[in-house]
Amino acid sequence: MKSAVILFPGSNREPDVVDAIERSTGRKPAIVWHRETELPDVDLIVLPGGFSYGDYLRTGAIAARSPIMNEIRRRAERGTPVIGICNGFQILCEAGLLPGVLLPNASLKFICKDVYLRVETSQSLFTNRYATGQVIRVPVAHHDGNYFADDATLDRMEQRGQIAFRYCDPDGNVTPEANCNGSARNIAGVFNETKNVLGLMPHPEDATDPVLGSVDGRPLFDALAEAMA
Amino acid sequence: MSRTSPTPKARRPDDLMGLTPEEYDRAIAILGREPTLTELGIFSVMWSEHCSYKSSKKWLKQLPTKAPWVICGPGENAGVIDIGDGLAAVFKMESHNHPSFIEPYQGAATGVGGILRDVFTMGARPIANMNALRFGDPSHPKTRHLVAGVVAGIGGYGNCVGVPTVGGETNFDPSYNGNCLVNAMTVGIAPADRIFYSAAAGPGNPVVYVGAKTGRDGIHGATMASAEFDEKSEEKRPTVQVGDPFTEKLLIEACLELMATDAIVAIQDMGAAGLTSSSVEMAGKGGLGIELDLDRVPTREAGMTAYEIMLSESQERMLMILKPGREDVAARIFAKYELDCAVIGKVTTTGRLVVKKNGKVEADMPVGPMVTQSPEYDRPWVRTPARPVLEADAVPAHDPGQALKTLMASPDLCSRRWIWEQYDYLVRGHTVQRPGGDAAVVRVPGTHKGLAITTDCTPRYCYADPETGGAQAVAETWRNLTAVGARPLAITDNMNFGNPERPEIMGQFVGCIEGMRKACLALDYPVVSGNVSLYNETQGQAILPTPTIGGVGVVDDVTKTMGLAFQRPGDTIILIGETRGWLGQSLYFRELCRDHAVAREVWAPPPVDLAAERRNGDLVRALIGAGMVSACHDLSDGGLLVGLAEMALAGGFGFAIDIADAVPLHAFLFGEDQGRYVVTSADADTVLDRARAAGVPATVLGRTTAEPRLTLNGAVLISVEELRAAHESWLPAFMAAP
Amino acid sequence: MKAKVHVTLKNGVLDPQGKAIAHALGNLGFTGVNEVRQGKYIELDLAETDRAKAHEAVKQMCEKLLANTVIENYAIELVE
Amino acid sequence: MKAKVHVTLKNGVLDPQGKAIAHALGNLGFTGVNEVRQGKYIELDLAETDRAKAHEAVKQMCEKLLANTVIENYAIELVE
Ligand SMILES: Nc1ncnc2c1ncn2[C@@H]1O[C@H](COP(=O)(O)OP(=O)(O)O)[C@@H](O)[C@H]1O
Ligand SMILES: [Mg+2]
Repeated sequence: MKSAVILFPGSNREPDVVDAIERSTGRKPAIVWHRETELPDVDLIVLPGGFSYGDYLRTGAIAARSPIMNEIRRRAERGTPVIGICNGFQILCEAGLLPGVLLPNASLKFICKDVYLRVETSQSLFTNRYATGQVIRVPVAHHDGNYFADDATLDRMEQRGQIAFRYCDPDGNVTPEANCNGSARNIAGVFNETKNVLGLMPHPEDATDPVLGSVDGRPLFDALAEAMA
Repeated sequence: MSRTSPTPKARRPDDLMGLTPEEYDRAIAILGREPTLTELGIFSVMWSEHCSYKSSKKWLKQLPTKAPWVICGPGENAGVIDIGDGLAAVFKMESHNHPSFIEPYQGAATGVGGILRDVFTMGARPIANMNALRFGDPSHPKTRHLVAGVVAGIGGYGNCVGVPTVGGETNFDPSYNGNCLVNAMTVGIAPADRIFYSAAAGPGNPVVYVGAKTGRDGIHGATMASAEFDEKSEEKRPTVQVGDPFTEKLLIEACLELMATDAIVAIQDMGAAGLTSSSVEMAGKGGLGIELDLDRVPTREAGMTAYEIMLSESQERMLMILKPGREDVAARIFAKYELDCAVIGKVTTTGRLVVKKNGKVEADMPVGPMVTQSPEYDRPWVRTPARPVLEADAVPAHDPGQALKTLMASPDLCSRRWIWEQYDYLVRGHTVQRPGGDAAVVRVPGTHKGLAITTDCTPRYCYADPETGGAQAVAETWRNLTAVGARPLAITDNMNFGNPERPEIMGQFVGCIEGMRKACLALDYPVVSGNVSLYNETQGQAILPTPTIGGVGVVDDVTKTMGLAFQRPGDTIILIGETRGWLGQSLYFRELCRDHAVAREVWAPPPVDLAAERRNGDLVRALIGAGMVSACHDLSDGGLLVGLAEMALAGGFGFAIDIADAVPLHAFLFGEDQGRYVVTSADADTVLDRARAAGVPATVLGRTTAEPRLTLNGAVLISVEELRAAHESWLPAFMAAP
Repeated sequence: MKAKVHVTLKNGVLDPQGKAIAHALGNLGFTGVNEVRQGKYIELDLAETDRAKAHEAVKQMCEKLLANTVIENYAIELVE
Repeated sequence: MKAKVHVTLKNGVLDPQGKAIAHALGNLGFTGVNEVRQGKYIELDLAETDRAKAHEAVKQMCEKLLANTVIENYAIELVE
């Protein structure tokens, strides 16, 4: 699988996702600076976590206007899988590639901890190595992960199966206590309509190595590796 | 140097900017004339306590700084040690106490920014941050506000630059009511043969400024850090510096990218006293001169004077000396990251710092004498009086279950989760031991090695007996590193004390240094970097002496690092080390015996037997290395029962122990005897054999249990769940209160 | 010319910051605060001297960057 | 009564956000933006109907919570 990780000024979790991709595919992704206007021929585009432009103004806002984003939009429209993790998710929302926005956590505090996620659908090239309803444990680390969209949008997304992950308790119950940041309907990750673009706040890439505590994020990268093999 | 100084007294200006009259006269002697305003400002910051270490230098020299693995000891921006595989660990700790008290968020944030720069200046990529915090009494009206701001600031900066904050420590004591302590530590990794230093070289070489623009931030921050607080401190508020972690992140990447070329001759961050200290230090170390043209310094505000530019403490800036002709390489890299980069001067052979603005010479001063003749004081000091020993029998015995619950929910022993969950302790994907254990462990990228990192100090011990307290702080870091299976290699320190002009405070400093020295020697554990923060005092009320120690060690196989969580039921619980039941200065005594008559006395802290410390630790490390141990925890604050409770909470299992009555039970359970560990093992006989062979006391206490309960001599003390609720709730509840 | 831009959340959009402020004010003993909304206030110092042109430019800046028009409104005010 | 509060950084205090916005505007092709400063704009809906009392209350809120008076200024405006 050939993949590219986009680097924005202030990206900081690119080593994590580079390592995760290498663990699943045996190949290192290309690193592409945000000022580029073209992408190499790749099967997967990754927008990593971090604080692009310090998250100043609005999270992801300034990065979403980077030169490379036009090319990413074109590729996404042509069906290339795109995954945005954390800051990458925020950028995809700001760029209009995914519905909704990410507001400051309800606590207004940064939060770093392991959370449980319920996989809402195995029907996607990102999640087909999970079972629908499966509970996984992965970390979150963000200040602005409070997913918001209006009810009409959320209803439409639910109908179309665009919800990828929800925050839940260890038994898979989607409860207010399990909602670590105040997200609408406990949403942790969403797809675009054609389900080739995924954005999520948690960090599956930080759960791909046994020495780091969990490997529950591994199937996501394995699924991509297999699909693009 | 000219000795024909004019009769200085008559000419002294009213405001000596913090210099004493004698220091001012010395400046005149060095210059051979009166200083200009800019020169006076430069003398004032260079000779401030913060930059010159004038009260502490004499004593710091006593600390051991050498070992075969030390690549660079104190004196550079950070210490450097060899960790094998061609790699070096680069680390240092620094205080940002005064700024954090004035503006906790920005003060703490810029503290993190400053220590990061000290480390990447040396060519290292920062891989971990630590933070050691001391706040006032929880009931003091400012405490909550300071905790909230400091923690948010440390997180806000570290999270954004993408360096994981993997641990630290947090204490509360009324002595910090008017002076909180914020000590930040950074650890980085560099190729051992590619360390960058700050000595200027090559006359004619360009002096290059990179990073953020210069504004009127924090002018005289270094002198502020060297003065006692009083009501007038309020007026100094506009000197608050605002951190820009986004710019720092770009600066890290740009500097590391430039360091990968051969362009850099020397590099130095602009920390306290900004352009002044960076240029003076670079010139001083190289025995050369530097000429600066301030018109070329990128400024954020119009009309800045030479004085302001030289003394600004704007953040996220670096000064470099490049090889001739390499300016373009630097310019290209810094342009990519949209950072300023300007040639602002050159290296000269004159040995003088010459500063020009608008074509006019604003300062022209000999660097050598300014550095070598900087004031150095042998301040009078008195030894802290010896304290009486508190006999266990004189201390009331409380119900152990109740006492444990009270202690585990007390400000100094409760869970710090509320703090560390605001820190990104995982970013970059190498955090093997997260906050909550004895030491953090971070994998060294590209290897199977791990770096173990901890910070420790027990200020109440240091207050009661500075020498014992100093030794204890060093020993505790060594013990914490050992408990995760690491080989302790070296320390950095942050000496936080009150006003050194008071002999009893100076005596605390001297005593702590002596204790640290002995511990470093006994444990083969040199000091490679450090920082001194004095005048932590408000209206005559000094903080407890707080020599914070940051320890670093190596784990050869990161998959084998040890944690404190009970792993399974049925393991044997073994206590390593000798227990005499020392209750003087214990938390049991402080938290549970407040109203007792003996509470009025200052009792001696637990003694530190360095030979036993070493013997016990070497055994524990060997046991972990041999795979004989399933969990390990060192014993410190709170004593044995608290340590066991922490292991139970972390693992979610219970324990059942039986304790014969060697010393009074409450003293055995809560005494804070040093040099001890608890280990669990499936092979107790072998552990005991090895201990016997090593001459180390080892006692079987009992077993881990599936039932999540703590059982002592057949009686249930408390359930794991009840204990967890007590342990986890204090800090969030405290912070949620209005 | 100076432009003052107010960016505010549209009605119905969750405002975690406003909510947190309201809550904190209550905790501090301030009563009678029915609602709090937090927005941004951005001041731009412009080289442009023509009012109409400046307004148009700032409008473009708002549309393209300063506001997320899916959830935010903006208002522009020009001062000499 | 409604209160509109502007919280802005004091003169000379570094504004990383404003700096980044100015930079981004430049990258997007907007020229002639000399400086950008970002502040907060807070709207409070108050039960109080007495102007003087409302002003005093909001002033207290600013001092205690809404503004960090070490580095920020605030301005209060009341509207019926
Ligand atoms: N300010 C802080 N930031 C991050 N972690 C902290 C902080 N304070 C305490 N901790 C973590 O909480 C745990 C307990 O701290 P402490 O009681 O000081 O440990 P020890 O007694 O082993 O030195 C440690 O893992 C420590 O790293
Ligand atoms: Mg410990």
